[in-house]
Amino acid sequence: MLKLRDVNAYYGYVHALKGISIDVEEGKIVSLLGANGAGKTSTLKVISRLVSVESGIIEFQERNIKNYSPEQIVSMGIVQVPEGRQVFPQLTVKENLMIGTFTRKDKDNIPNTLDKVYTYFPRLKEREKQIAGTLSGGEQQMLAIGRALMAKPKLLLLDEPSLGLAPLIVKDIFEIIKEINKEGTTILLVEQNAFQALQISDYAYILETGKIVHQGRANQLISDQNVKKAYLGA
Amino acid sequence: MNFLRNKPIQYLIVALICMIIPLVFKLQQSTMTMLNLAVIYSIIALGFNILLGYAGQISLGHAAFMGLGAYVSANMVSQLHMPFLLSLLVSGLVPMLIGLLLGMVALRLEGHYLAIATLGFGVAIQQVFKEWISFTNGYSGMTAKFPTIFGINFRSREYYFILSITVLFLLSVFAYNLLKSKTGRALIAMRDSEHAAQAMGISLFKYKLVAFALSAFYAGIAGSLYMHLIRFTEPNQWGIELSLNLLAMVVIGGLASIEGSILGAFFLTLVPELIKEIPFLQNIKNVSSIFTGAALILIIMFFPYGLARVGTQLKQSLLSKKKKEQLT
Amino acid sequence: MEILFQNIIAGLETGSLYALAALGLVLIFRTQDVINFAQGEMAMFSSFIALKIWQNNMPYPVAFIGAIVFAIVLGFIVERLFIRPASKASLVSKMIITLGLIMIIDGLAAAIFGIDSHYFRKALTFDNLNVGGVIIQPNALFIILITITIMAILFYLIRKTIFGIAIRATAQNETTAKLMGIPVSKFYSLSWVIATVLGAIAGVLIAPTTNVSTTMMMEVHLKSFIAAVVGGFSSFIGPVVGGFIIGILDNLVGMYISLKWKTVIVYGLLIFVLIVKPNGLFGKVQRKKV
Amino acid sequence: TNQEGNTEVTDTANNEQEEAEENNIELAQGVKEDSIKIGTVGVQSGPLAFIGTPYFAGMEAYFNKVNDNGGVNGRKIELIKKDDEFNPAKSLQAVESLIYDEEVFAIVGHLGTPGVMAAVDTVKEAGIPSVYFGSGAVQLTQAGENFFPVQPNYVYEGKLMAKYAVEHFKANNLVVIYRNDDVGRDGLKGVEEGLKELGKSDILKSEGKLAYNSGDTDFTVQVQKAKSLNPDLIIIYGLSTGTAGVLKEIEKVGFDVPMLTTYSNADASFLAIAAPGAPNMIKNLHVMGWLDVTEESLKPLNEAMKKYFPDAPVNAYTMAGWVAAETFVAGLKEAGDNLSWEGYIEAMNHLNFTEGLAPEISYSPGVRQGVTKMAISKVAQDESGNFYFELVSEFNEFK
Amino acid sequence: MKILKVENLSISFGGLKAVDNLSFEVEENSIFGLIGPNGAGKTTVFNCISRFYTPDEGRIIFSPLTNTDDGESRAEYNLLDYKVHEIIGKGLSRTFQNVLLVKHMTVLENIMLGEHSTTKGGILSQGFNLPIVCKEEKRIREKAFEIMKFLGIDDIAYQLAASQPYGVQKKIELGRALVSQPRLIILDEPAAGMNHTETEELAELITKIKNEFGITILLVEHDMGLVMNICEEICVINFGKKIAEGTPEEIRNNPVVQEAYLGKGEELNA
Ligand SMILES: Nc1ncnc2c1ncn2[C@@H]1O[C@H](COP(=O)(O)OP(=O)(O)OP(=O)(O)O)[C@@H](O)[C@H]1O
Ligand SMILES: Nc1ncnc2c1ncn2[C@@H]1O[C@H](COP(=O)(O)OP(=O)(O)OP(=O)(O)O)[C@@H](O)[C@H]1O
Ligand SMILES: CC(C)C[C@H](N)C(=O)O
Ligand SMILES: [Mg+2]
Ligand SMILES: [Mg+2]
Repeated sequence: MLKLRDVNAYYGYVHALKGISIDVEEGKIVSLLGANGAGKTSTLKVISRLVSVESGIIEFQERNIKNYSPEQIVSMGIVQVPEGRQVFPQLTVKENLMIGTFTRKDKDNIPNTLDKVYTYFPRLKEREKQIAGTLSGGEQQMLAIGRALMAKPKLLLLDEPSLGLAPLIVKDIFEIIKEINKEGTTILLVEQNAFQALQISDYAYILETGKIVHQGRANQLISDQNVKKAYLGA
Repeated sequence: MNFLRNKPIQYLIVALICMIIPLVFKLQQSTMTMLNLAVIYSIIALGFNILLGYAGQISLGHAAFMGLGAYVSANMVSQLHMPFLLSLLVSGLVPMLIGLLLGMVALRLEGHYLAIATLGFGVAIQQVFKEWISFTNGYSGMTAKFPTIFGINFRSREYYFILSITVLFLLSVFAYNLLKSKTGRALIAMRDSEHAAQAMGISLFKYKLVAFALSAFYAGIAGSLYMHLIRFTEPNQWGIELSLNLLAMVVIGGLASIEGSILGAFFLTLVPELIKEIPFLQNIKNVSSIFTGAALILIIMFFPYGLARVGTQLKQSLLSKKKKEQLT
Repeated sequence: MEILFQNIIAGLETGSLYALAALGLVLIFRTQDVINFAQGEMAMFSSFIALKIWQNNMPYPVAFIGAIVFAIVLGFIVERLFIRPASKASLVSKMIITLGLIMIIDGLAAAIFGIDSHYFRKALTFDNLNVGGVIIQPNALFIILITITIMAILFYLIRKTIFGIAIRATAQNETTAKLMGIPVSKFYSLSWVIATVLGAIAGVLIAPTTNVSTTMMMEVHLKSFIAAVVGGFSSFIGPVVGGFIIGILDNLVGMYISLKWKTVIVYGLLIFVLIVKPNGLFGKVQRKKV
Repeated sequence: TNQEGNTEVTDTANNEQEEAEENNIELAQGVKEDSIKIGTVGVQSGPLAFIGTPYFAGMEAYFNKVNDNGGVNGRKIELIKKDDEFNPAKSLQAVESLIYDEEVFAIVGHLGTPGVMAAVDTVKEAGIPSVYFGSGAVQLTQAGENFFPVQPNYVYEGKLMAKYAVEHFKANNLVVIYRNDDVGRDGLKGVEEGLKELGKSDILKSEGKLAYNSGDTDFTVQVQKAKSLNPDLIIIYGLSTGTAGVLKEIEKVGFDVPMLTTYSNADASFLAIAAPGAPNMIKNLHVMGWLDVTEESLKPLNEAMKKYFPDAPVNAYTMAGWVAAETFVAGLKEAGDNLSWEGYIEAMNHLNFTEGLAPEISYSPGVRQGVTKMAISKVAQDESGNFYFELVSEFNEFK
Repeated sequence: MKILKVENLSISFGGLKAVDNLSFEVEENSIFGLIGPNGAGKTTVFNCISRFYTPDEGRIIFSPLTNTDDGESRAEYNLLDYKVHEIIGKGLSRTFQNVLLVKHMTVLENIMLGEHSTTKGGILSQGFNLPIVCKEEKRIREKAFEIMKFLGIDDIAYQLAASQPYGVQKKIELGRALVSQPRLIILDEPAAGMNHTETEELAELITKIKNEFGITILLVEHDMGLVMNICEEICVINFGKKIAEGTPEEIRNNPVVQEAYLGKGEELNA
């Protein structure tokens, strides 16, 4: 469904991605793991076309999307939950969620999706009218995820969705990811919480300073002693 | 040659060279007047850059401070017969006190609201200039004389240039020292994140006042120097137009840059006049205004960090190109 | 009493001119966080277009529509040519771009249309109404009505529609807005176009009062800023009410306190209002969360 | 005020005088066998360009005409124009450039009070003749022997307005609506002084002095206040836009009262913007005038303008520029070949020029009053509905 | 000895009671954890302590040891009497949940900023670059480098803070809080965005800060591994109210906490 080949990207002269190749198959959950600064966020930004690529191929459903604009990417069904809960601080919770539906064609189904998001995150329903900037850190994170779900994406890019969430909710989040995946959304997941991420993933890539150093089926990586030591912690 | 890396020493060298050039090569008198003006605008731009570039506080009423300095100094020298140097200092201090008031306003307001409040402040002060006849002589305007310091009269434009460059030099060094130490860090922190600044013990109250007071001081000094160079002023000069010009100087010169303030001031003082001198453009109406506007826009498009950082910017883009080539 | 009402009615009329000019300003501010200093100059240019059409013996509505069509083009060009290429520049830099625009537009207007003032007709030329000694011009009512209508439309658009939410979101966080599929750059074009059209409407309606000239919008424009700030940039009702307040206040201070000092007093009041209500009368106060 | 400055200047002046005595045919700077270089400064860009542009055109039209007729004593006049954007500092810069860099013989028609005032000291110190100021500033009549103001200053015009108010309009209750800046305030001051000298101070009460600001668009307050005072004459001392605005408001409330305004508004372009907004009440309007604006005397100006600046309007500013040039050339003819600065000043001291647009311009040593005779015209309407000015009085002086 | 006492603290936003009559005390030279579900009011408590918010009710007493001429003595501050910027000078510094670094400054300058309140020299002496200013600059610079070495970020001293990866930014923030020589540091989710290895390093670092500098630490964190590992005492809040307090062991086994926050035991160690 999504194919990256030999992608290089720079910030000024910082070579952030050095020849990344990734495949995400339709209906799967794929994880992207690695230490701070490895280039995970940059990879997602490249896919969303926020960061320009120096060289390489990016294809989505067999179409070359290298020259697409971010909004075209979204209307093709790729939606990202950005790192660090980027909610719109002056909009209300409800308005933030509605923004998620901006590119949706099936306006009639929006109330359903909204109900669903509210059942995932009841706290959001309680705070429907609160200005998002005053939500607690975790509440904002829920909102950022909920907003992306409102778009009913084909491919969901999640950048550290569990950031700042309480343990119980983290558990819920991974359940939710599994659930929406079952309902047909393909997922590319960036997580620090590598162990849990691998448990729900089909396939995973491990990045280090802008290169892919390991990849494989998730259950294999979990049991790989080297990987475990280096990236997952004992 | 290590001392050459010291900024104040570099400033000194540049200042000396600038002072000598007109003494060696005889420039036209009107050119000298223009250069003097450019130096004077550099002073106010420098102060304004402390406010806008470093402290992140906007003001669209700064022309009023320059005007205030001009009037204070004209009154002190002509009416009260005070020595020029004392008047120069006082014409910085009086606006500084008013600047403190504006700083208080800034404590409550941000961004565009501050911009408009200061604009309103500027208009109100200008109106006071118009109505307070005993202090300003209203629209009839106020006259002044060439300054005398220790018996030396600065009537010659070349001497005046030495005077204004000296003041600019001293104020630049002061600004440089201040900005590279605690105060500078505090101002930048306040600009980038008020919350972080406060948590680090930076009093917004103190530093907003400091920024406004300092910039008003610089403006007042510039006003005094202006007054004794041109020897005439009237209220219409100290309005929004000058305040906006000032903003433009600082932005195209380079925010948060001492050199940028000076470059910007010279650019906006000299370029419109130079354009008028281009022979084949002279028949077009308003060329100067059209071209200056276009130049402003082009500079911002191509050098968004201002003239002062053109070098660094070019170097960086070259560097990144080179590095990329090496890597691929 | 009549004098009081006469002053208030006139203040409303003048105020709605400020308000009309302010609406375009606020629209661009709301979408891009930029203060467009050239709003007045752009309106002036459009007014000249209307004037030229009208002077060539075309009917008034044609002149009006001509100005609007021109404004659409002008807004589009300005955004594409000047604002978009500088998208990476800081907000103050963008303000300077609009300053540069003033110089260019002013210069061009003077070169093309000359520097003289021209008379331009009112939209409605019916006879004045006399309501108990207070004289009311139908045209004034028309202007007030147009202002309130435009305000209502903008209010609805921004508050209630998904487009409005998207516009506000874009102003708060452009990158994330793009990630949500909002065509940010189209929105920018559109808001410049609409704002320029609003300016043109304001200009054409103001022209009978100020005459058409390169300087026709100077004072109105300044006052429109103040109206926007007094009312608060964060709503569309604010600037309109702000405009009315300034128009009326100007007259009442002049009438009952001092004609000479009214500017100082009105600006002093403005600063006072801002200190008491730092986000304008209609702006929301927000406790910032750390 | 300027002690050191003055001594030095007299020094240089003395030197020049000595040189001139030694060598009688020493010409001043800017003068050549077949040409004479002069300079002018005025606003050509920005919001006030509407004044400076036609003003320069009027001046140039006259010089072109003179040059096309062979110049003055075989010398063609070369005019150097400087735009000061109405900024005093730039104006000073321009004057310095003219005196010291371009080395012109004289400055002619320096326009704009702030710029003129900023350059007064410099011009005085240099001793260069400066003829005609596009300024009504009263200080110029005392500025020095090398200053030759022409157009009436606003204070004087105000005085004369007071005289007309009393004698022509027989006013017993006067209201003055004035532009709250140098122009309007000087005018008001003149009216007050004039009334005082005529012993009629009581007809203008303090409530009757109504200021407006240059940018104002709403004149309700002024007109309402004026109306409530029930005056028998309103003096409107303002420039065109403001005056037109006041008229519009007067029309709106149907306030039927005679009005008198300044010479700045005495031209067709004013009527063009003011009349359509106040088609009825404008017929109550009178204007002061210092120029003879009969078709007859305007003919040379109109012809020259048609020839050299066919697209430019002919308005009060054009006429002012024309008079500036006329006056300078009149002095030049008077001076003959004695073209040192002293020679020119000397010649101007005996000038009595009556062939121009202004009825009479004369100077004598120590007297620099400029024009003192003015008349009033009333707005009238011809059969085809066009408005024009109709002279309704003689040219009178105050006293 | 208690270094911080929070007494009956309450604050509400509109109708919402974010903190509700909360009291807890922090023992000197310990690591104290404040945990609870999202939106429980933890950050709000921190904001009250650091005076960004003024509580509706309650008191906050801070009693650090201070060095005076005649040895150490214990001060007692009612924090509500002070303004935000005065807090750090009293010996209490903080980090933010959403890293707040000064974008346009280098790492070094950011850290030097932490020393603002301890740096001497007025505006004029800075402007004229008097010797005292030079000496102070040198002193705080050295101190900053010391801290950066301690945190292992001295090699990036001259790089811009903003272009550092998230984890490093958190470290810089920690350094900035540390350099002011506080007696108490409050940390809001220091481990967020860090992976397992990094979190372990952080745990070591925090313990080291406590042991080497004798600084007390008050910590908000959702990473239970970290909290259980290093905290000596834990206070759990929900809906602004305290629901439990005790040692990690007690908290882990507290059914109310499990119900509201942790979930079942086994999942915890995953
Ligand atoms: N705007 C930027 N300017 C310069 N360098 C950047 C920028 N953004 C990221 N980098 C650099 O690019 C590299 C990759 O960063 P990226 O954010 O993709 O890492 P990451 O794997 O997402 O890390 P983290 O776990 O901290 O989120 C890092 O070295 C970082 O310093
Ligand atoms: N300024 C405010 N206006 C309105 N509500 C607020 C404001 N600040 C906080 N809240 C609400 O108060 C509650 C407590 O927020 P707080 O940030 O303290 O939570 P927290 O415990 O830090 O949560 P998290 O772990 O998710 O960061 C939240 O529900 C939040 O939405
Ligand atoms: C009437 C103009 C010729 C003079 C101009 N108004 C001035 O201020 O001086
Ligand atoms: Mg990342
Ligand atoms: Mg929190």
